[in-house]
Amino acid sequence: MPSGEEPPVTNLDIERYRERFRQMCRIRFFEEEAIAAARDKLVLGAIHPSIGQEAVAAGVCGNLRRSDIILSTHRGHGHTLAKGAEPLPMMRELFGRDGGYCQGKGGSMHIADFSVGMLGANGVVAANINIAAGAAHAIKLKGGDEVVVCFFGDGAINRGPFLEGLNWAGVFKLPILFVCEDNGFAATTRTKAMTAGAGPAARAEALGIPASEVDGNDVVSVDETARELLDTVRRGEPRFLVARTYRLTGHTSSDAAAYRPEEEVKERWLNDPIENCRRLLEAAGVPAAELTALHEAAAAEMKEAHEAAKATDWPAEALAYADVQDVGDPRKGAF
Amino acid sequence: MPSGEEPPVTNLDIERYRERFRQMCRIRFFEEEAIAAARDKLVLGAIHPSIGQEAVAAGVCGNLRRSDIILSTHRGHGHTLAKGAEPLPMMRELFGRDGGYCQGKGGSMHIADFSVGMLGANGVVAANINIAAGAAHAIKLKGGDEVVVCFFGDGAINRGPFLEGLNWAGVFKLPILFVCEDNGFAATTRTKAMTAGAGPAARAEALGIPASEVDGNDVVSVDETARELLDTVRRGEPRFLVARTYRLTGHTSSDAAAYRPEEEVKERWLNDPIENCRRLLEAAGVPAAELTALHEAAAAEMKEAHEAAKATDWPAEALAYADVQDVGDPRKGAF
Amino acid sequence: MAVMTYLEAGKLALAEEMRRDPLVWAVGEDLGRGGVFGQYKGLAEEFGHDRISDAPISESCIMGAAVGAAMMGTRPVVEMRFSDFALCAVDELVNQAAKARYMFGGQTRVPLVVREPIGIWRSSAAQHSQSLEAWYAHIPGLVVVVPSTPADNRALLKAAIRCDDPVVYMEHKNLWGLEGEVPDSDAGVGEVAELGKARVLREGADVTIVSWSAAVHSALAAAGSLAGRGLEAEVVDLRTLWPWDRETVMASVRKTGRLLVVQESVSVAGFGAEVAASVAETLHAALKAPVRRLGAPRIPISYAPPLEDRVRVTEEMIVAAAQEMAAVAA
Amino acid sequence: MAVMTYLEAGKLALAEEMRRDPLVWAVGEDLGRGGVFGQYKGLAEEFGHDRISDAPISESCIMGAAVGAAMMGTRPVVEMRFSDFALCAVDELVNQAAKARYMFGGQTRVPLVVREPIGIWRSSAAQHSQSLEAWYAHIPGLVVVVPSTPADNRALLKAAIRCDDPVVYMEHKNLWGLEGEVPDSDAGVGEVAELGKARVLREGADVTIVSWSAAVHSALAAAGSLAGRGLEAEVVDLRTLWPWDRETVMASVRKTGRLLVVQESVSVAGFGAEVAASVAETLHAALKAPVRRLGAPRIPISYAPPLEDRVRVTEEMIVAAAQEMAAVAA
Ligand SMILES: Cc1ncc(C[n+]2csc(CCOP(=O)(O)OP(=O)(O)O)c2C)c(N)n1
Ligand SMILES: Cc1ncc(C[n+]2csc(CCOP(=O)(O)OP(=O)(O)O)c2C)c(N)n1
Ligand SMILES: [Mg+2]
Ligand SMILES: [Mg+2]
Repeated sequence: MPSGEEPPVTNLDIERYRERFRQMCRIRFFEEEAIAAARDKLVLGAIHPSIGQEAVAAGVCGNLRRSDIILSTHRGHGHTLAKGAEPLPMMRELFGRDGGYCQGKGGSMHIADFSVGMLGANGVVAANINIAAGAAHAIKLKGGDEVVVCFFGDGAINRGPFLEGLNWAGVFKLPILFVCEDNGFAATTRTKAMTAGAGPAARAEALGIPASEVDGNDVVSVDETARELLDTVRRGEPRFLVARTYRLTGHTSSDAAAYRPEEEVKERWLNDPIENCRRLLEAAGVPAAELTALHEAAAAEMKEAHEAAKATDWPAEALAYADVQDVGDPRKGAF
Repeated sequence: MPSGEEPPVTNLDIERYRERFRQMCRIRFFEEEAIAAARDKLVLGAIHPSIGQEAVAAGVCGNLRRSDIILSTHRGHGHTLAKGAEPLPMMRELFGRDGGYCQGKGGSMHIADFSVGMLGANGVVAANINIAAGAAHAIKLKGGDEVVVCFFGDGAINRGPFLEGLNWAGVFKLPILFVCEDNGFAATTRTKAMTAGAGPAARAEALGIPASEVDGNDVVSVDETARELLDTVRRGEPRFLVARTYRLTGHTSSDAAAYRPEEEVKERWLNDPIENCRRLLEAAGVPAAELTALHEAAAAEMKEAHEAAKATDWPAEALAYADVQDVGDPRKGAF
Repeated sequence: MAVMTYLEAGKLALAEEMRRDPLVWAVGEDLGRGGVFGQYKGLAEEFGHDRISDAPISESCIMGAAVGAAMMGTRPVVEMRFSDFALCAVDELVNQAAKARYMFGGQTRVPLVVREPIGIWRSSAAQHSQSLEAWYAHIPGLVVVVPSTPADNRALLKAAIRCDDPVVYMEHKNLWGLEGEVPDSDAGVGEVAELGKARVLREGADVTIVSWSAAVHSALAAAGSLAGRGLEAEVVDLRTLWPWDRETVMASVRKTGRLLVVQESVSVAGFGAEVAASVAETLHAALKAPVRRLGAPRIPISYAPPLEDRVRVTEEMIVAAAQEMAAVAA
Repeated sequence: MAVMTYLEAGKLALAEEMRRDPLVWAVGEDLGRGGVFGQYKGLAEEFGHDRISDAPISESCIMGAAVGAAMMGTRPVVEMRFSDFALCAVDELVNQAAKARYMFGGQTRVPLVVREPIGIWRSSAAQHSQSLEAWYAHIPGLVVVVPSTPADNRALLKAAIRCDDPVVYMEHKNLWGLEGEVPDSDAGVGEVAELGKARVLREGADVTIVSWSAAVHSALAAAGSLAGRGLEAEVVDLRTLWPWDRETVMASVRKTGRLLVVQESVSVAGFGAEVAASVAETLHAALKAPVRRLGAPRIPISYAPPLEDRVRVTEEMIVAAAQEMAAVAA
């Protein structure tokens, strides 16, 4: 909703979307700090910013309970924050520092916070789909009422696990919501060029999973659709959501994305989901200053995480040998 | 078409379907001989008879040129014969004898005759789908006008390569016909129970490959549909064919198939594709005696293959070390 | 003690563990009707189809879903049918199951058991006969178990199911019908094995034969023949390849001064290389003869018996190798 | 001679082979825009998008399609991006590509090259850093190539493309930027390597260091340090692991009496075990010290440098090991 001329929105749940706005700002600033830190070589491995896609993470995860589960991708900072993870241990993980969520062993592509049901980013495209199906399978076996949300990109729909995992969810009637973040690109390639057929939703439907599509840059649409779908999912039926969005930065923080025209990117910046939400809230009567304050608070929070992470030590070297396995533990010298 | 009361068919291409009838009889008797030989322990590994499914092999392959390519499955004797392979080297392969198509190295699940474009059965369900896509890719790269036919079962549609291979064929616009032989079973499991969504055709369509469905026990339907589809395929567009059929015997020659009711099987025997075709030809005026003669000739041909294979020696032991690889050839002692 | 087959012992182990722990479940193609070799026959009747679960032909998802289900606190036993088909699920096993606990800094564990029947068996040819245990021994995070007897198939499978690490559990297809004594359920000993302990199956002073899985039986037969020729072989069944019992092997070789590794799998870069190299590194000065490996040549496995037989390590080959090794010192 | 990087040398090799043989083509994700490391930059412009082909994120199909396309007479070069992702395509490589010629009784060949960038590089962590060359060396039918220098990346890649067998071609990510002299196209020698020939990079009488891929450079550096301490190390770069050049290694160890294998990959069941075991089997009596391996501990690769570093074999470790080995004889 890039235009500024909407009629005043009256029935918008202001509390709800103020919170979503705040969440999106947090995600944005977390990643901007991370990109800056990557430039300073504080972040070590590759990071994949989700700048421009924040409404999907915020819109979907806002509907989840702490006990619900998500599985994410290489582009997972937004999902992780929105599910309730703390920025400082996240940033420490990106910096490879002590107190990082994975003790510095994982980095951005393997970030996880099991305490809030975030079961991991993944360095292998689409691998999380089968794992998510299994997590939902376990919930069903144990008779719980939690749900699983599995995020993946439009490029992931060309890998076998997409078919296998969705079929599995359909066959076993599992409480899982698949969320395809369709940002039009898989690394440097326009996904459409390498994708036959009508796309993710059609594939899901053919696999027996009803699919919905939303404007992924409109946090209200994402939120409302996800809420509805998750109600169904919680009753034990898998569902599929396609969120059309755009990756405003490069594939990684060091990718200038020269493979797409500048005008395209410029135009897409006019559809920034955070600004869309700000306009909506303003139109609904929220004072601009209040939103600016939220925005600034988010910026400050993430700056602080950056600084604090930077000030943290490396993990103890001995950790390299910890948590490999119990039986045949390498610390027992059996190698 | 199990009923015997069809009106006399007048415009049936008698030559054509007499040939298909003959081919189906050959397949049937080849497999009956192989089953008998398996009972006598002459056939060594597992064999998967296609009894009841012959119309698919005969109907599709009857439309192919010698230079066209097929890829088959563990249940591939019918495809292989219908593509033009000889029964004796096939039987020898099943017996593990000298002069078998693979020199006794492959057996039933790896039978191949590259000289007629039969690029192999496969012991891994669905693995042939990607290989077939690649074969078609090579044809396109070389600018040939051959087509590729890839056979697989209804169980194969739940493996990742189904998605990846079909998407590949669609993206690169390859000359390939996918043929799904839907016999209702994957080993001892009713495929439906483990398959979500509307089935193979819907999945193919979602992947951008137009799909047709036929009665796979009616050789005329199979033949006519395949002919039409293959015309399109030869112009460089992938197509998908689902042939609904039934596996009249067990999954392997040693499977009594106790997991399905006797009545179901009995009823299905009334829809034997060979008898269906016989009735059609008789109704079109072909003398019963002529058909019986074709039937008996096929029986005799396969009996002879059986006897001749039995009388053949084992392959020379030295062959065990041949055709592994050129560089690092184990015969050069480098192990 | 009861006499039962290797297959029955495996089934008993699974049933006992499923009775003990409601979070144990099994999943794989055709399990509801007993599995491809009958290893699950009757279990769906006792435990229901949710816990003895059929699966689509989706090896990636069987393995990947097991990873997710294990991280969520259940204990899946995954059936791969033939170890060869596990090659359709290597990302799930190696990049996910094996690494999750470590990558996530110890936040989770992946207590799953992957049953992967291995080995040469009845003309099954190149895609249904492989033994790739060496691969998994090479992967940090995995435990690798290779039982050779009915008693071990019970005791090791129970241990594997109780293990909190991902375990690659390789039964040998040619052993399904092997009968042997298995301790009773209330025996209290021998019921659950300690993973990582080899077993000396036969003592001897002249040469140590280290083996695992089906090859153990050829090694034992060869030891019998050797005894008739005045050579006492000590036969060590490794039972698990990761961890492998260096202490037992080293103690034996320290005594005999000779190491012969006998494996069914391809010798080149096989697990026997690890054992032989480790012994050579550790006990060089104590060796009376060079270490030696017997294994398959680096060729795929054929269908026709005369060709298939060319990859087999036979009793005669073991006897001959041991005799040659003894002759070095003589 | 021209000076160029390892990356450029690989690109040159591919371009030259594509010019020579119209049936050579490359396929992988993002190749049209140069590939993930830029190894294909500019090639689509010269050869078109059919021959420098993009691919969907479908590793199984990239590999499987290459098998079919190879059987149909083309010569695909498959790009797997990171060798870790090739784990999504193991059935296609191991059950199909490696076995097709044999299983089908010699009716076909599968001349494909799988490029699998390996190794520890810039905090890439557990799923982007593995070196599993030992796996492929264990699989009959496969050729395994592990170049360590720009000149070799040209000469070996050209040889791999001309080879009629499936070749697993493992470039090391940490070597992309390494510069070195590469023979000119019309030099006539050194342009196309003979697969299976090791190279002695440095001669020495006291200890043989066998290595491959990036570890070769640590071995060379260590040899330099050792020379300063009066120990002459002979450094052998295997260059290919299957076939591996037993003759060159044995000749060297026969001379030095000491073998130290240096590998980046996990030591347990790594390819170093094959080399060490083979030398111990063959040259036991000629050894002045036990064979020895250096490799990574059996732990996944971490992200944080201090943890990541714990799996690295350093120059210092090599020096120390060689000195200890020399001390045995002293
Ligand atoms: C199996 C596998 N293949 C390739 C890659 C390399 N890779 C990382 S991200 C990416 C693009 C993924 O595109 P998409 O799924 O659309 O997610 P997005 O990056 O757009 O969020 C690729 C190809 C990988 N990580 N895993
Ligand atoms: C990847 C893989 N998984 C499992 C098997 C074992 N298997 C062989 S045939 C078969 C059933 C295949 O069913 P379908 O594709 O419908 O073919 P059909 O046997 O009915 O002709 C199974 C599960 C296999 N060969 N490969
Ligand atoms: Mg995308
Ligand atoms: Mg079927």
